[in-house]
Amino acid sequence: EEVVRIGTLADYAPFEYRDPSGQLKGMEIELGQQMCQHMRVKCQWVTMDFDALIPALKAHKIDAALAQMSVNPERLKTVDFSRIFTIAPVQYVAKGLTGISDNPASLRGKTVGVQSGSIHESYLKTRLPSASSGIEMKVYQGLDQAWLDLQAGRIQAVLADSTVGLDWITKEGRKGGFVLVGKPVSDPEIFGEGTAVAVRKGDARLKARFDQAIATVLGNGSFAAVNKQYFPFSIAPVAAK
Amino acid sequence: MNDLADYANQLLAGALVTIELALTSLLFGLLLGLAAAWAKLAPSPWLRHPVTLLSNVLRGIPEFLIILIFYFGLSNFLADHFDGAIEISPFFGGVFALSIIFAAYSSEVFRGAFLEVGRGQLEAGQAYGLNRFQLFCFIRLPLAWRTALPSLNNMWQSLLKDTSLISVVGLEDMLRKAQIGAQYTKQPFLFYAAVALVYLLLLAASNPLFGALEKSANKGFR
Amino acid sequence: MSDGNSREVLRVEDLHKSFGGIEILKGITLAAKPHDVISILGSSGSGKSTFLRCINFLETPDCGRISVNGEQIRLRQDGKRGAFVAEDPAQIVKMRRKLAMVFQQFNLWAHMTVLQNVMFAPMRVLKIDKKDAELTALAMLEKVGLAEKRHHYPSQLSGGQQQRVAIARALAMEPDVMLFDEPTSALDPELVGEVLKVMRALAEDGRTMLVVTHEMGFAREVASRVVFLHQGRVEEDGTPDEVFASQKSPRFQKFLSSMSNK
Amino acid sequence: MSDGNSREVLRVEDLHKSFGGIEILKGITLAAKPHDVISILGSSGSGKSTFLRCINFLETPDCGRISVNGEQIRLRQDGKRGAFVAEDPAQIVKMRRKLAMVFQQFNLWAHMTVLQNVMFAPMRVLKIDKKDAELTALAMLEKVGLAEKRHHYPSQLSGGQQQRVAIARALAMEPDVMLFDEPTSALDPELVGEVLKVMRALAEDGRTMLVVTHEMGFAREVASRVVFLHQGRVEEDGTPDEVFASQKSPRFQKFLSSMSNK
Amino acid sequence: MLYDYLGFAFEHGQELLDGLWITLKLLALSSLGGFLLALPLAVARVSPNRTVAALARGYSALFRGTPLLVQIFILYYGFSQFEAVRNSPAWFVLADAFNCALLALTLNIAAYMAEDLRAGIIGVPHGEKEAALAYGMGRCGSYLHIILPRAIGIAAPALGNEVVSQLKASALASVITVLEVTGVARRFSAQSYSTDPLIVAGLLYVAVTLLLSLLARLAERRINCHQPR
Ligand SMILES: Nc1ncnc2c1ncn2[C@@H]1O[C@H](COP(=O)(O)OP(=O)(O)OP(=O)(O)O)[C@@H](O)[C@H]1O
Ligand SMILES: Nc1ncnc2c1ncn2[C@@H]1O[C@H](COP(=O)(O)OP(=O)(O)OP(=O)(O)O)[C@@H](O)[C@H]1O
Ligand SMILES: [Mg+2]
Ligand SMILES: [Mg+2]
Repeated sequence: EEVVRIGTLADYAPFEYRDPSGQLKGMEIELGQQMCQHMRVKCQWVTMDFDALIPALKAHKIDAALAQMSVNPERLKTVDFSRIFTIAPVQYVAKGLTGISDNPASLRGKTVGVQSGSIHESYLKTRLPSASSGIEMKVYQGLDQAWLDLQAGRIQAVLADSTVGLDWITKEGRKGGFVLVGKPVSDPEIFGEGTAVAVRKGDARLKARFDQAIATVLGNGSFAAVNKQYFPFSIAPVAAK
Repeated sequence: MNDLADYANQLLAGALVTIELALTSLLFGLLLGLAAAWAKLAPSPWLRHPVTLLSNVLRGIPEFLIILIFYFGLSNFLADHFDGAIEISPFFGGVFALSIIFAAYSSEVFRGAFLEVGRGQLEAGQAYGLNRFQLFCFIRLPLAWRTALPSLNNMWQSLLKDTSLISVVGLEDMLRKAQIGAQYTKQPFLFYAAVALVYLLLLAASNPLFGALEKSANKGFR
Repeated sequence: MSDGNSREVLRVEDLHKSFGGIEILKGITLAAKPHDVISILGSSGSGKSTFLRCINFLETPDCGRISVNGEQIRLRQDGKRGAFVAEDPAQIVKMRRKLAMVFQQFNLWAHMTVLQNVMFAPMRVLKIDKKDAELTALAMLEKVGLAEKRHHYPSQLSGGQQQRVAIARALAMEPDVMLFDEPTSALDPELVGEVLKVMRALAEDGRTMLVVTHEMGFAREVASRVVFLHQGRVEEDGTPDEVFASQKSPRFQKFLSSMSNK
Repeated sequence: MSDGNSREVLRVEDLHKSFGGIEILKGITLAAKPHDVISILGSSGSGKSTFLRCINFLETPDCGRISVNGEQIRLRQDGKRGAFVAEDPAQIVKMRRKLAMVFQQFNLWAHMTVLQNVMFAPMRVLKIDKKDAELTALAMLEKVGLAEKRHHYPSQLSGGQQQRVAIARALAMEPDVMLFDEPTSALDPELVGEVLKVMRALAEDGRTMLVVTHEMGFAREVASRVVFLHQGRVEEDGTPDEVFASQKSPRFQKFLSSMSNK
Repeated sequence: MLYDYLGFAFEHGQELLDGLWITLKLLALSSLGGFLLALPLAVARVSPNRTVAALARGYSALFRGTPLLVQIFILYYGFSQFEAVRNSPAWFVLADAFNCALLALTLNIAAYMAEDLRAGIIGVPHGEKEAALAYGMGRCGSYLHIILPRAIGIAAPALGNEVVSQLKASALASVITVLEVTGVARRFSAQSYSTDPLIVAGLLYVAVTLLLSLLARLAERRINCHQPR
């Protein structure tokens, strides 16, 4: 039986994480498992840092990477991507009942945290520069730290994927009264195409098989079923509807 | 607190990886560092300058880059030249990188300690016909060991913590396990405090060992 | 070069050495046969220690030739800088095994006990069995009266005791040539007598000794030859009787006269 | 206790000291007045250096009393372990400023040049102006014949030169009491003469000196008193004439006899 | 390839230079502060007074024994969880990320340097310490003028090591939003999805390290000019 080694992360709940017994779990792991069944291959999951995924692909340490990796021109220079697998809505997280919503006016004079280099940072920078909007932006290495500062009151809101935001709220933020505020922010131009499975440059065969498998899980309803377990909203790519 | 108890086994497994990695790297790092220090003090400029430059460059590159370079660079190299028949495990790659980093730093410590060894003691060794190797093993090293030990303890403490850098290539050490648990449970303080405590315990356990080593190295000195 | 000198144990020719541009040894020539006890006199800073240290290459001479047992040490100039280095370091190591030295500052190995200090070189360099080395070492320590201090470290010894360990260490090597740099400076008169006795016995045994000393008694009574160094040159050289009687050099006269009116 | 002894510069009473359970000093009593030059004789390992080092508390005595200029150093027992420590460390520091010591191993500060070695303590401890300290230092170096080596580091000096720097360093402190531990061991006869001359001048100047030495000439001619230590006890004590003439102790007889038949 | 790096360096030169400036500020201030703190710590470490020695030992065990990341984290995020701290004067320091990073780095390097210096103090020949005492210098004076100057000379290479590794340790400041070189590079790297900025940052580190090594060697040679070569 053919083996496909899929690189992923161990610390990106709820997409992929280790439960207390050390088992890999998460939405992408579950769906990935199903896709492997459709491709009739044995999946071998390899966890590492996000930084190491592309080098590992190049060094033949893994054959594919499934880790909420967004498609963009820069990465396309070094790897190939399957068709789009997920698209997550983007939303503000803040304390409820403080009047903060997706309306930029409600954030005037407040500080918003974003993850360094993320699409959310680009969004604030280009669409709501602090000079005109009066919104201060604070950039974090990881969202974990942004949550801590949100709790400490150094910042008043965080702009992030609703998926990750919801995960934090369920586990920790709810106690402090934090919620997803307002409607998802929509800006296709900046928030881009979505995430996909990366394969080695030129590995057309594997790419085709993943395309096929993604189409299958999206089409036969298993994506939606798994999605429902994790989120109250859909993160399926729009085109697949 | 429950979150932490749930992840206890995971953390324990991580601690084992940490200890194994650190001890193996310590062994190779010490040997390499000694050799490098010896080269740095060699009379031949052809040996001295390249080794000095290399160790300075290695000290300059951020550690996680060194690990990426060695792990993937070496893999690529082997894959290109040996058909990928030789697979480097993350453990081996990690030990390799950590040893080299340890050596780059410890060679400076040893160099300083060697320079401080009384000239008279070395000359007595020379005058009695010890060859370079004997002089090094029996006179220079035991005398230098005394002043090198506290700084080596420093580096051992850094090494034990630096093992966490290996997680970049997927080896899950203690700190990494803690990050995983923290990310999942959103309880970073709990997890970080716990690993900090474990590190502290591990190192507190190694401190008396260094104390005993120092004591024996200082025998005969006032 | 070895034909006529086959019986020469040590031969030094035209030895020069400078430190930081100042010439300390200005061409010293000296030859020694078995049974020779050569006493080297000279005022402080005249280059006596430097001379001994050049003989076993602890300092590399600027120029000159040194042969031990008829075998000349090959030197070569190191690049344009002019410092001489050994052509073959192994040759120097081999040569040093035939020489033993007692340093002016003793230079005992601080991390070894007295016994270890004495048995170390015979064991490691001469590859003598550990048991035998220990026996010899103990005998030598007995000779200098320190057997019961054998498990002390050098830092726990008095000055004179350290000096005696250094002497025992040299004796244990049973070398062809012994270089002594003021071997009795820290000893009381009683012990000086003991040590001189030991040295006399060694000379009878056929060993060659070069002894830097300020003890005129030694120079007069034990030495077979006396050399007076002054400002890096040999000013007097001959048997004690000759040298002390004639006192050709005015410097040597002054050197000696100060003693009598002390 | 100070009434009758008001003119005593240094007083040591019943001094005991052991190392590792072995008693090295077994109750030594000694008093010194201005102009006194006390020569301490004794065989190697008899405890001479230990005695000097106890006087300025480089070793803390097991018991005994020490007073300098009539002021007694207060000691107290440290817990049950029994080692004595100073009650008031500042008192010891103050006392040490009145003593200067020439160590048997010189103990020059390796990171300072010769000049810095000599002017350092006067400048930092006695708070003498830098210019003045330098002038005094140069004068002292001149006295021991080392002015032109003032910018050398100790490691670049010969043994005798190091010893002379150590002497100059002690002289520059102009202390009440000078402790000399074999101050001429590394010197040639000519320099020994010079140094003795300097010491004689100091004594005339009213300073007190304790001199450990193996030079019988010095003991006979310069010392105002001779003390013979043997196995931690004072075996002879008196003016040189008395001591050398009577030779009460058989040990002292033996000690001296070895000299003559050397 | 090289062209890519150069292009990046030119394009974002200003930001990189700003980052480098912050890195150097962190490095210089923390190394200097740490060194000054390490001197008394090292002396305390060899003190005959057991309580003092134990306190100093505890300090180095604590700061060397826990990851710097955790120290920074606790200092910046940990204390801010408590209302009381946020209302105390300490908040002036703790509120600002740069100050927090500087404080953590300083406390941390001091623990390491204290150990290096202790090795130096042990290495000073006993006779030279005695000579200082015998000439009437108090404990303070002999440490200040004889023992510490010698100890610094002996420990110089090890101290150099600490400064070099501090350069890279300062990268952890990016975790608490301080935009030093690594912070800047990571940000660009995440934006452009390329590793070029990280490599450029690495090259910057190497360059600074080589410069530091050179300076350290020169300083060492100057301090140890008494050593026979
Ligand atoms: N490394 C050095 N650098 C500079 N000068 C030196 C060095 N070593 C020795 N000298 C000088 O060389 C001269 C001779 O030194 P040497 O040790 O040979 O004298 P010595 O005859 O043994 O004197 P002593 O009887 O005092 O031991 C001295 O003036 C000394 O200052
Ligand atoms: N730290 C120590 N530990 C153990 N024994 C010691 C220590 N220091 C000195 N001794 C012993 O104490 C005795 C006296 O030593 P001291 O240095 O006082 O002798 P000394 O009379 O000065 O001899 P010398 O003329 O050889 O210098 C010696 O037998 C020595 O071995
Ligand atoms: Mg000499
Ligand atoms: Mg003595």
